[in-house]
Amino acid sequence: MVAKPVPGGQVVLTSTDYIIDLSRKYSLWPLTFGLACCAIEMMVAYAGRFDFDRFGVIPRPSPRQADLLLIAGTVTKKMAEPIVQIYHQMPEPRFVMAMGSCANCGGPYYDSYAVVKGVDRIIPVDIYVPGCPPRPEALIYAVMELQKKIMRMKLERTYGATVQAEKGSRDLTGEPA
Amino acid sequence: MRAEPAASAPGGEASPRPVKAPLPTPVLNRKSGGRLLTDTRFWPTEVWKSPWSLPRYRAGAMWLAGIVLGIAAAGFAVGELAVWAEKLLALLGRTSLPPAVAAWVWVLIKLTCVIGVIVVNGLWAVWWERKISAHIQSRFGPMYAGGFHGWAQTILDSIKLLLKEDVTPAAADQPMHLLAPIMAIAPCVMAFAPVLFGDELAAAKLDVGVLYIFAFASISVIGIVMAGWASGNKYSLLGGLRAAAQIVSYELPRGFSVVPVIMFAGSLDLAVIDQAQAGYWLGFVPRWFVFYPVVGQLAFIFFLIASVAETNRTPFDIPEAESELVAGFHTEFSGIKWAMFFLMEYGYVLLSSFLLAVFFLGGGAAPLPFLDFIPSWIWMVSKAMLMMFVFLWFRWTFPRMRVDQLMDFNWKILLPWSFANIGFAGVLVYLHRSGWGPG
Amino acid sequence: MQSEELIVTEGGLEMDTMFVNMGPQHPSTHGVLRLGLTLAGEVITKAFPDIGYLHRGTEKLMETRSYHQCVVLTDRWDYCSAMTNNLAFCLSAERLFGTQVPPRAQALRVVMCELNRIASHLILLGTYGIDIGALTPFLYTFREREMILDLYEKCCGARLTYNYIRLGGVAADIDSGWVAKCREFLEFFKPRLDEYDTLLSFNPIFLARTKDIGIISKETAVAWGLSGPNLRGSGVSYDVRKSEPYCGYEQYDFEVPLGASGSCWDRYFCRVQEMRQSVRIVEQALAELPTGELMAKGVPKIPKPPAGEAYAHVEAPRGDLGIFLVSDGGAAPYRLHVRAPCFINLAILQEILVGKKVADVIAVLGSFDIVLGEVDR
Amino acid sequence: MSAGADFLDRLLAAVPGSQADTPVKDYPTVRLSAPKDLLPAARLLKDELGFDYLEMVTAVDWLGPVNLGGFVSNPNPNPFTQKHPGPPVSPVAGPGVTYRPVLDLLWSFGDLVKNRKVFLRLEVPRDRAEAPSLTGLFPAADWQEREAFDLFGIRFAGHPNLIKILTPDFLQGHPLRKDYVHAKDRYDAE
Repeated sequence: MVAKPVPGGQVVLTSTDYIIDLSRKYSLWPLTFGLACCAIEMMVAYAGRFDFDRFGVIPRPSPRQADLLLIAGTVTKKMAEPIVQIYHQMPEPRFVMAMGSCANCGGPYYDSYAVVKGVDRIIPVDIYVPGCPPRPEALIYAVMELQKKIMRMKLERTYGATVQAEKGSRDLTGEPA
Repeated sequence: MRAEPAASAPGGEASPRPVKAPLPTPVLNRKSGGRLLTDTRFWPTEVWKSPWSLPRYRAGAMWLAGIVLGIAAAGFAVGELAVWAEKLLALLGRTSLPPAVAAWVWVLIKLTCVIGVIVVNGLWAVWWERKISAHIQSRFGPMYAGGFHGWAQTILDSIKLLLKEDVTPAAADQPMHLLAPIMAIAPCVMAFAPVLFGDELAAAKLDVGVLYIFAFASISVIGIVMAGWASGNKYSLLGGLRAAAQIVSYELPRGFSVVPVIMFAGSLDLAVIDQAQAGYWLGFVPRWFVFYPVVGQLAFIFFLIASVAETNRTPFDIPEAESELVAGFHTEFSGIKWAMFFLMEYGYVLLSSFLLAVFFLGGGAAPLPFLDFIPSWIWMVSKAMLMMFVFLWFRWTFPRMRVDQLMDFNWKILLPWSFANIGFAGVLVYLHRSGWGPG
Repeated sequence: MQSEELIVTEGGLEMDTMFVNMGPQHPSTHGVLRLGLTLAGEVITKAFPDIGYLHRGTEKLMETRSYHQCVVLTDRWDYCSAMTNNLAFCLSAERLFGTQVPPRAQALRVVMCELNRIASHLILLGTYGIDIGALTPFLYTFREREMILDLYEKCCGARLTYNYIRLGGVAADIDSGWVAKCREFLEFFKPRLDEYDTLLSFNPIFLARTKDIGIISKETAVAWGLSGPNLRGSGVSYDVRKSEPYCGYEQYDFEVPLGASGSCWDRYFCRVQEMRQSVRIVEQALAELPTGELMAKGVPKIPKPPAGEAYAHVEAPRGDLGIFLVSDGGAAPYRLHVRAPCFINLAILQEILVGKKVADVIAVLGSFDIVLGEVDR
Repeated sequence: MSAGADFLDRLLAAVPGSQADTPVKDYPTVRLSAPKDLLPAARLLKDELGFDYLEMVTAVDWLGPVNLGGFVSNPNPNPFTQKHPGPPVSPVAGPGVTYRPVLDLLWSFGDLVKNRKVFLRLEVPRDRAEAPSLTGLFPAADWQEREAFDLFGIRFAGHPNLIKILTPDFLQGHPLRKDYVHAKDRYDAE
């Protein structure tokens, strides 16, 4: 039994939780899905110098086999509906990472007529990565934060972002509401 | 970034300027011995005399040597255990079990061994491929998943895949969607029956071994086409049809390139083929079929190319071409169903490398006379791993061929040449029969 | 656009077509481009590229931004080569103001833009290899690109969106260590280019996939308004650095590589040779780097240019990037139009893709090297 | 540009209602008087004068300073920052510029061989913005005219498929017009 100190109280993880979380933590398969400038920094994170493969992060082309939806770039209104469709095509447990200030809150296009001001208006988000574009090290740090969050998930609540949808994406502890 | 405070400027100058507060000492990178972060930036232009001068290079070499010796030591240990297998069989025989039940229990034991080999190979080959591809591409492969060099990476992958939600798309043909992975993996496991793991170490001693293997190996194409059709997705339909065209047409050169081997060995039984390659010419050249003058090399190359095409690997991986058809025939499969297709691919890679080892590299026979003391199954496994390395190495160096180029290559080059090769083999056998050919 | 009608192929065979959506999320559309392909078997009968999935309306936003703030938004057009976007906007605004940029700033602009051209072509080399199926060149080209990004970080602080070329000059100076580091990179990079030739350019399977695929004749290339390596791949020698030299390009001698037949391979190989020319330009520019100050005098905080119009265009890695700027004397540009080379190069796909196979679509699309940020602005 | 100016005189002579206009920062420009002059001028440029490279098709809306209703920024959820100060630069009318309800179209033709460039201009009333389409002569104009239609609402007569190209399907109105006011849709709610 492993007791994890977590903001807002203790979370007791049984050993099966620990093994399942460990397996989800080390095989986070993102979708090859780049929108704008952040996609180039994401590609650099997959490339040789900041190797994502060290964490077991391998880009998968099809949403059916992906666990992590990495929104790398500006979410425009014309692209919003396909993003929601892709999110619902991904099997549970799925996680969403908003990369870059355009995906977090609209960024430099805060007053544009064609941009959705932040991807959390359309799908629940687990991790926000600040920066425009964020450095590859920041992206890797965000993945490590997501891995810490996965380690706190309990068995009966093993779906990631969807849980947040009911309680708003700010609550990280996974405690019953 | 001037680290020293302004006060240390030369005293003589009348400094009307207020003394600035000294700059805070920068955060030093503890791990790299306190040097500034920017200095640790490493450019590949730094050329050093020789790699051996680097301590971490020597440490890596020591680790590698340790692992190889460990495997050899494990080989000896298991070698002794093989003796126990006879005692276990005898025990089964003497117990009060009726002979039929004893035979069935023995078949079950062999079956679990074969399935165990395929599954363990699935885990090992995926990890090995990710490490090989990483080091080919000048990066590290999985490093942190379970300790030293990410050894637990594929185990954790498979646990996660087991627990993924099993998505069956609405447009899919439900029963076919479920049946497709089964139809893909089952023939692969059955095809492993006559495969030789050592001199006499085979699950089933069939005198039509080669025919049996090729018959079952081509059933899984039905599973792939079923997957392509059942997932209701236009990309997977295209991928499935491409797979049907490619695998069926590459079955032919694969079969015909083995005919010279059968002509030399005189029988379809893998054990006989293996025995035919024991012994040495002129004392040190092993009598393997790959060293037969012209026929051996050609047959080896054709069989290798056809096997690469059979297992849908680059440069022939058009059925699941990542850049064209999103993920080919297994676009709509998630979780364990997708893992079945992955297991099938690596199962066929293992099967092809074992066949290459048996047919052409004298499975079980030591390359040099004085190395005979090492047990035969270690030679077989090491040759198979060598061949699997070639399969994995192809994937990261060749671009992908287009569908019609692939078909042209097969029907216009590979097949005619394998027929010609059978002709050369006939000439060789005739020369051998009339007294002075090789072998 | 579901068109499932029957078509009769030239062999008199009746085939029904299938509409495939190479949708906004596809591993090899280099971003969010949707290709509506009507397939008969594997052959394409009709292609309809649908763009706008990354349209952020920057031309509208710039009507309420001051000139210094607009430079920031220009980085996000062609995000693989942000330096040339800055340069195009600043040249057009300086023509409007009539300011004269000091010689050191001009030389620094040339050095930065040529390094950016190398970095942008390296991205193409890597991703085009992945499109054709060779996964390894991507890693090698990005390893070299990382070295260029280190150089940019040392002098302008950012890796991708530099905001380095400002109105009237350049934001920061380079120290002596930078020139030595840049020369070290150039020495390391030259043999790498020959390595890419053996690895990818002359690989028989790569040649078979790209040699005579997607051939564009000179007339169609000019009629469709292509520019940059796509135009020079068809043999039309039009390079803005030679035809209308800006920032002192007439001092450096370099050739303009031309393709032979306008096939995918020619467009690709034009870019590989252009990288060699860029290395030559950077070496010449670093050899006699003039000294002096970096910014022109008298550029106010909130510049209000006299009413008028200006057009300046620059040889961006993807083509002829032009900025048409209209000012009504106010603090913000009254109207700014971007002549985006990728947007115009992409239009030819409707005609080129007909009759090709699905695998050729990826080869042709990759050889055009489009960046969706510039296509949709 | 005096050396290449001979083509200007031939163009001005051939096209009736055209006269030389203030150059767009040292490129020769010709202002046409009526939409029907465009096709003959373009055909003349392409066939006789060798300008076979259409570079740019764009427009300028001279109605007046831009209406801030076209910019929509959602309220800042962070309660601690002060109220959003609005756009950084309030667009005030500059001196000496006459605003008029007109869309000023601009075509840019280039000659790659002799390295010359000429701009054609045409003023079109805002309410029924009509212009002939050049896709017959120059296929390059196809997408640029669709973009001008999408962002300005200029109907190009004779264009094969004049539909939206950049803005989302549910966006009402033409964004780059100065009097464009953004109608809130479901993504701009709350």
